[in-house]
Amino acid sequence: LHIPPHRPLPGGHADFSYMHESAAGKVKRPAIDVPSVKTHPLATRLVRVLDDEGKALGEWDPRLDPETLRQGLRSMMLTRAYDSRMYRAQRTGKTSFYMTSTGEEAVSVAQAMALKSDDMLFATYRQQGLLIARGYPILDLMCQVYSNAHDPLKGRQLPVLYSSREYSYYSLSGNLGTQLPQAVGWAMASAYSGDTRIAAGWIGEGATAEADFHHALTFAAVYRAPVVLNVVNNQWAISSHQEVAGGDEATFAARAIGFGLACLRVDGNDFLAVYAATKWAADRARANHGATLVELFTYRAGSHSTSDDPTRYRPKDDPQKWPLGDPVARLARHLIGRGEWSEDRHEAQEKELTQLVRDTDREAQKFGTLGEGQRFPIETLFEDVYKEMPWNLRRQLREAKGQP
Amino acid sequence: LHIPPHRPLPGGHADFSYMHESAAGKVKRPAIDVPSVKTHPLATRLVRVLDDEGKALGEWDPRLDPETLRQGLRSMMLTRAYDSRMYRAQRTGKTSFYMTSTGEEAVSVAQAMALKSDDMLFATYRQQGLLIARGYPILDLMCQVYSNAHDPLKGRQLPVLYSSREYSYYSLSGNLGTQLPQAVGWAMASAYSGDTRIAAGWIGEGATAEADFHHALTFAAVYRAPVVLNVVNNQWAISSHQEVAGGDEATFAARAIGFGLACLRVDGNDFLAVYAATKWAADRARANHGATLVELFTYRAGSHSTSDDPTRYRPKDDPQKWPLGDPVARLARHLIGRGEWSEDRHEAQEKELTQLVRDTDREAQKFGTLGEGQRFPIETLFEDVYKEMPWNLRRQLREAKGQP
Amino acid sequence: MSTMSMVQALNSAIDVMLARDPKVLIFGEDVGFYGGVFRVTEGLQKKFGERRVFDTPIAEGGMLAAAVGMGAYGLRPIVEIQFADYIYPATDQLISEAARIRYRSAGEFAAPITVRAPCGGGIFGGQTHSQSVEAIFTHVCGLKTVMPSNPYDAKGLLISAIEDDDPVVFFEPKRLYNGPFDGHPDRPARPWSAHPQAEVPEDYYTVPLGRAAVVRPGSAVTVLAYGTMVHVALAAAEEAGADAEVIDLRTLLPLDLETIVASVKKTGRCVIAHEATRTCGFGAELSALVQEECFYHLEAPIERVTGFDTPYPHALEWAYFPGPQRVAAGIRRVLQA
Amino acid sequence: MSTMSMVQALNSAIDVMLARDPKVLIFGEDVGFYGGVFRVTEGLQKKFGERRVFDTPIAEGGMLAAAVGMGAYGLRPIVEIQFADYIYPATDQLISEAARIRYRSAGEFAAPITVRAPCGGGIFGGQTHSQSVEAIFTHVCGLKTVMPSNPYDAKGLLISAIEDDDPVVFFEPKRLYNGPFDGHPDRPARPWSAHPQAEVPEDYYTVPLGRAAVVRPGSAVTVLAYGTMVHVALAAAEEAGADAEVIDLRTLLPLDLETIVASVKKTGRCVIAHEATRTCGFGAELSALVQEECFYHLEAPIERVTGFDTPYPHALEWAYFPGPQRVAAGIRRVLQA
Ligand SMILES: Cc1ncc(C[n+]2csc(CCOP(=O)(O)OP(=O)(O)O)c2C)c(N)n1
Ligand SMILES: Cc1ncc(C[n+]2csc(CCOP(=O)(O)OP(=O)(O)O)c2C)c(N)n1
Ligand SMILES: [Mg+2]
Ligand SMILES: [Mg+2]
Repeated sequence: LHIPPHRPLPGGHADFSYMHESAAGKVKRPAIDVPSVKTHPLATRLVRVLDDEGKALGEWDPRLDPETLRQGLRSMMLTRAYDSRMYRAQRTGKTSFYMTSTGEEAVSVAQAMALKSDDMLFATYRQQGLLIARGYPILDLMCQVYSNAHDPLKGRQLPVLYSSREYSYYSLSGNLGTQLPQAVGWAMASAYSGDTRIAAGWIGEGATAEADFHHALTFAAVYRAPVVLNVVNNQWAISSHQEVAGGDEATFAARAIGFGLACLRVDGNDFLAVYAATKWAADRARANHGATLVELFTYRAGSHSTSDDPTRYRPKDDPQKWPLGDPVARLARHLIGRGEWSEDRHEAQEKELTQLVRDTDREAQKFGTLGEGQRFPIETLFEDVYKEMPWNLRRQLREAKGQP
Repeated sequence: LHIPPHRPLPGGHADFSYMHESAAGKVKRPAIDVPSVKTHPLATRLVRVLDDEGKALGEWDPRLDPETLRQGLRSMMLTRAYDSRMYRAQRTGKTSFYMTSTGEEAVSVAQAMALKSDDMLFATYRQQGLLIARGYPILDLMCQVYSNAHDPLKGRQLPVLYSSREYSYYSLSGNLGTQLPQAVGWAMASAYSGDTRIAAGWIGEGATAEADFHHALTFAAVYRAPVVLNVVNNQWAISSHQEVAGGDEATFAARAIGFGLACLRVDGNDFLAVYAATKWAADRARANHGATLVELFTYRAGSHSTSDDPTRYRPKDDPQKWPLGDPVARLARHLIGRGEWSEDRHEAQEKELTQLVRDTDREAQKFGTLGEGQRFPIETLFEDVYKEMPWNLRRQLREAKGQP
Repeated sequence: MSTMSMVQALNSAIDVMLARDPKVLIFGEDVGFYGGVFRVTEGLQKKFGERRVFDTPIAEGGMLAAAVGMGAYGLRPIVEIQFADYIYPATDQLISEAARIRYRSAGEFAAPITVRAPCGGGIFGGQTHSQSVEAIFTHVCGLKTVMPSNPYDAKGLLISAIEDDDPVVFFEPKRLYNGPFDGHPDRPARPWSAHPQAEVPEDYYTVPLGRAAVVRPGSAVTVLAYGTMVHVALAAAEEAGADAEVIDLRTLLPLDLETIVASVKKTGRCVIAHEATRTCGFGAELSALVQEECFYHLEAPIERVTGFDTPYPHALEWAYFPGPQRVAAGIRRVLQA
Repeated sequence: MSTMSMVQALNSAIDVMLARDPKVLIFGEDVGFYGGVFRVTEGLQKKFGERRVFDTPIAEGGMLAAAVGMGAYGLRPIVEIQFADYIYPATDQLISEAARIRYRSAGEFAAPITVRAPCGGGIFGGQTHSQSVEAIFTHVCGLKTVMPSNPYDAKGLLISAIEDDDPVVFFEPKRLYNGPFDGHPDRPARPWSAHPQAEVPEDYYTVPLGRAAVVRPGSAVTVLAYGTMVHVALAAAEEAGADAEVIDLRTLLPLDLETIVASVKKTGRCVIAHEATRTCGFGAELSALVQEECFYHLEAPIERVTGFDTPYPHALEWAYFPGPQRVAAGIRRVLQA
C-alpha cells in the first residue's frame, strides 16, 4: 500500500524540488471568451507577472496604476499587522483561538480588488484580507475575535468566522468546503434573477477532498454558473502536505478539466498575477462564459492556527526557503522599481499600521475580551435559532435566567 | 441561468448528433505501465475493436480464442434471457421490482471475464452479468428476486440487490455510488495485505455526481490503490440524459485527469473492446501501476426499472437508433465472420437459454414468490442486525411473535 | 374545491406558490421534464419553464448546498429528495449549514428552504426506499420538521413551509400516495376520493406549522400519531373499541405541546405510534415530554408502538409495519393497566 | 499499572491493538506523522509504520467508505474523525452502509470498524468544535455507540470496540482531555493523576460493551449520565447533598437497561443528564424507557438536564453547559416533587 511519505521532515531542510514554476511573463493570456478547453494547458503552468527583480512582464500584467497598487500594498500590510496583533492577543489569553493569513495576503487582497465590491464572497477562515480590502472596520473584526459586547455576531462564533451582509461577505462556516457549492448556488440565483453580480468561493487545497468541492464543480459546470472557484494551495493542511490531498498526482487546477470548466493556476504571492487571473475569471463569469477554477499557488508561512506548532511537522527554515517569496515584499519592490514607493515610505507605513492596529485594539478591548468585561446577555444564546423563538427555547431561556 | 434542455423529446426523433465515435481500430494501445498522463488523450477517444462488419481491428484486439468468445456470447444471451424473464415476472405480479441490463450485457460479461475470478466486485444493480458470467446459479438470482424461502438474502433486500461472498461479489446497496470508494478501500486492504487480488467498482454516469465518486478518485490516486473504477455511461439516469450529469461539458473518463489517474473510454457495446480495456486496467492495477477510470460508453435499451415508462421521456425509436448497435448481435456477427458461429446455432442457443430460464423459474417459484408461498420466518427480520441480538431486538421479536 | 389525492395536493401547493412568488423554484432528481418519480411535479416544468422546475445531477448534498446559496441570495428553493433514504448525503449541508446560518450570522443570513422527501414504507422498496428518518432532524435545532397525513393538510402545510423563513424538512409518507392508509393490506384500500380531507381548494391557503389536530375526540386514552400512522391509529381505535382521542401532530418541530398535554391530562393514558425504528425515535421525545408534563395525571405507563429496531425488510414489509393490530394491542394494554 | 490521562489511555489502547493484531490500522486527518490534533495517535506511526497509521485526505465520507471496504476485506480499521462535528459528511457511509451491511448481506459481509470522534465542549470551540451528536447514531440500528468517562474505561472500551465485529461509534468527550471535569470553571481543575480511574494497566484488558457502572451508590434518586456529565453528576450529587445513585452508562447502544431499572426501582426517582441538545437527545429514550419499565415505582417526574436547544455558543460556553448547579437543581426538584 502506497502512503505518501511525510516530507519535508522537521529535523531536515526545506525541499521544494517538487515545484516547477514557469518564469514570469511566459504564460500567454487567452481571451475571456475562449472555450474552456483552451485554458486546460494552463493547469500545469503558473501565471506569473512579477520577476525576481520585481519587474512586471508579459500578457498577464494588469497594468494597474500606482495608486491602486499602493492601496493593495496597504491592505496587505494592514492584514498582516492585524494578524500579528490578534495572534498575540490569543497568546496572551485574550481569546480562545486565532488564524493568520501571513504569506497569503495577495490572495485575499488582490482578489477582493479584482472583484466588484458587491460580488458575493464565500470565503474560508484564511481570507480576512477580503474584508480588509473592502474597508470592513478592523474594530469589528477584533470585536468578533474577542467575542465581546460589540461583536457583530454576538459572541456566538469561533474567532475569525466573520460574517457581513453589508460587505457581501457570507457567514463563514467552521466546516470545511461547505461554502464552495453554496457560492455556486448563489451564482445560480443571480443568473436566475438576471443580476450582474457574480459569486466567488474559496477552499483550501486540503479541503478539495471534501464532497462539497465535487458538488461545486459539478453544479458550476452543468448550470454554467457565474462564479469564480478558488483553490488556495498553501502547501499545507494543518500538518499534512498537499500531496496527501493528491497534489503529487496532478495540480488542483487540473480538477477543472474533467468538468469542462476553465482553469488557471497562478503564483499566489504575485499580487499582479493574482489580480489579473481573478479579473480574467470574473470578467468571464460576468460575461456568462461560465465558471473558472483558479488554483492560487502560495505558502502558509505561519502555523495553521494558534493550536499548533509547525516546527513539529516541517523544517524550521521551510517558510524562508519558499521559492515564490513574500507577497508584500514583492509588490513593494515592484513599486519601488517604478519609482512609486520607497523603503522609507514602506517603513513609515508599517509603523503607522502597527500603531493603527494597536489603537484599534485598545478600542476593541473596551468592549471586553473573551475572558473579561462585557458580554452579550443570555437572551442572545436563544435568539436567531429560528426567526421566532419556539416554546421550548422560551422555556429554556427562563431556566437559564433562573426563572421558574 | 442555463438549464440543460431535455432532449431528445419523446414526441420527436432520436438524435445522437452529440456523439463522435472514433472508427474501430484507430485508437493506439499504450503499454500497461505508461505514466497516467499518457492515457489522458484517450479520454476524448473511444476504444473500439469491432467494425460495422464485425471485423476485429487494431491494437486493442484481445485476440481471444473462439471458445472464450462463444462463452462470452452465451453469458450475454443468458443474462438477456434472464432479464426478460424476470421483467415479465414482475409485470405479472410475482415480485415488487426488477431492473434489466438489456443492451449493456457486454459491460458486465466481458469485464467479468477480463478480471480474475477472485477479484472483488463492487457492482451496481445493472451488472447482473458479472454474476452470471462467473457461473452464479440463476436459481439463486431468481429466488432473491422473488424474496422467497430460498433467497440467499432471506427476503430482506429489494430485488436485484444481490450479494455473494463465495463469488467475490459485494452486497449491492440501494444507495447510489456508495460502493465505488468501498472498492478503493478493499483494494487498499489488499495492497496492505500483500494480496494479488484487485478490486473493481462500477457506477452509473448519473451517480458520478455523488460525493462517493469524488472520494473514490481521491483515495485511489493518493494511495495508488489496485482498483479498476468503471463509469457505465448508458446515456440515461432514469429520465435525465447524461448531460444533466455534466456529460456535455466533458467526458466522464476525463474526470481522471484532475487526479492523475489513468483513463480509458471504450465502446461499451463492443465485447472485444470492453474485454481489452478491462484487461489493460486490471493488469495495470495488478502490476501496481495504479487505478484506471474506465468509461463504458453504452446505452440503456430498456426502461430504468419496472417503475418507469421510457417513452414518457425519450423518443420511441431511441433504442433502435443507438449508433453503437447491440453487444450480442455484434459479437455473434464477429464469430460468424470468423466461421465460428452461425445464425442457426444462435437461434438454437436462444431457444435453449429461454427454455433453461423458464425451467429454472419453475424451480424458483416452488420456493414461493413475493406474494405467495413460503417465506423466511419472522426471526430473520431480527437476525443479522448485529452479530449477537441485543435485548431490545429479542424483546421486539417476542412481540412480533405475539409472545408476552 | 375538488377532490385531490396526496400527490395532486402537493402538486397543487407547488403550482400555487410558483405562480404567486417568482422567488420560488423547485429542483431535484427527475423533477423537471419527467415530473418526479412520484409525479408530484408533473406538468410544472411545462407550465413554469425550465428555469423554475428542473432536474439536478444526482447529488443530494449538492442540491442542498445550492439551495442554501440560493436562500442566501433571497430565493425560496424547494428541493426534492427522491427518497428520504437518500437524504444522508445532504445531512452536512442541512445540519451544519441550513440549520445554523441564521444563528451564526446573527440573523444576517437565512435559509428559507423547503426539503421535500417521500418517507416510510408502502412500495415494498426494502431498506433503502422505506425509511422514516424524521428523528434525526427533530434533534437538530434550527430545523422545522413536518409530516402531513392527508391531502388538505399536505397542501396547506407545504405552502406554510415554503413561506417559512427557516429551513423546513417536509416528509411525505409514501403509503399515503397509494394506500392502504389504515394498514390493512388484506382489505380493499379506501381511495382518497372517499376521504373528507381530500376536499382541497384549488388556490392558496395555509395550514399553520406547529399546530396539531385532534382527528378523533375521546376521553379514555390519547393516541399520538403523524403521517400514515394517523390512519392506522384511527383504525386501531375502532378495532379496540376504545374511546380514544387521536391527535395528528402534523408538525413535529416545533411541536404543539399544548394540545397534547390538554388531551393526556384529560384521558390520563397515552399511546404513541410511529413507523420509524423505536430506539431514539420521535416517540421517545413525545413520551419524555408527556411524562414530564402530565406525570400526576398518568394512570398507566405511556406505550410506544413503533417500527422494530431493524432495517426495513422487503418480503416481510407488513410484518414490520406497526399496523392496527399492534396499535390496538397497545391501546388495550394502556387501558387495562 | 501507571497513571494515564484520557489521551494516554486511548493512545495505549490503540498501541496495544496495533501490536496484537496486524489487521488493525488507524487513519484520519493528521493522525499519522503529527499524531492527531489531540495527540491520541502520538508516536504510533513511528512505532508501527506508515502503512498502519496514516493521514487521509480531508474527506470524512471517503474515510468511512475506505474503512467499510477494508472491513469487507477482513481488516479492523479505526477511523479518527477530527471532531464529532465533522462526522456529518460520513453519515451516509456510516448509516446506509456500515450499519446495514451485515443485515443486507445476510451475514456474509460485516463492518468491524471503529469510528473515534472527540465530542462535546471544553475548548471554547464554538458550534463546530463542541457538538454532542450521539443521539443521531443511537437511533441507527446496526451501530453501537460508546462514550467513556475516564481513562480506565476509555482504554478498556476502545479495545472492546476494536475487537467488536459490528461498527462502533466511539465518542471521546474533549472536556475530559483537559478538564475541569466537574464543570466548575471557577475552581482549580483536578488532574487525572488525582483520579483513581487514571490507574491504567499498560497492556491488554477490556471493559465490555453494553455494561453500565454504578459510580456512586445511593438510595434517594438515580442520576443517569455518560461522558463528562458523569463527573458533573457526581459533583452535583455532593452539592445537592443528596443520597444519589449515579450511573455511568458507558455504552449507549446496546444499553444496560437492567442496571438502570434496578436502580430506579430502588430509588423511585430519576434525573437524566447529558450535554447534547435536549429535544430528541438520548435522554428522551432513557426517560421513555425508565417510565415504561418503572412506572409504578416512580414517585416523581423524570427530569432531563441537558444542553439547550441551540447551537453551542462561543463566549457563553459555560452558560450553555449543563453544569453542577443545573444538575443539582434537577436533583432537588425530583427529590422535592
Ligand atoms: C469537515 C471538516 N473536517 C475537518 C476539519 C478540521 N480542519 C480544520 S482546518 C483543516 C485543514 C484544512 O486545510 P486546507 O483546506 O488546506 O486549508 P488551509 O488551512 O491550508 O487554509 C482541518 C482538517 C474541519 N474544519 N471541517
Ligand atoms: C443516493 C441516491 N440518490 C438517488 C437514488 C434514486 N435513483 C436510483 S437509480 C437512479 C438513477 C441512476 O442513474 P445512473 O447512475 O446513470 O445509473 P443507471 O440507472 O443508468 O445504470 C436514481 C436517481 C438512489 N438510489 N440513491
Ligand atoms: Mg492548505
Ligand atoms: Mg446511466
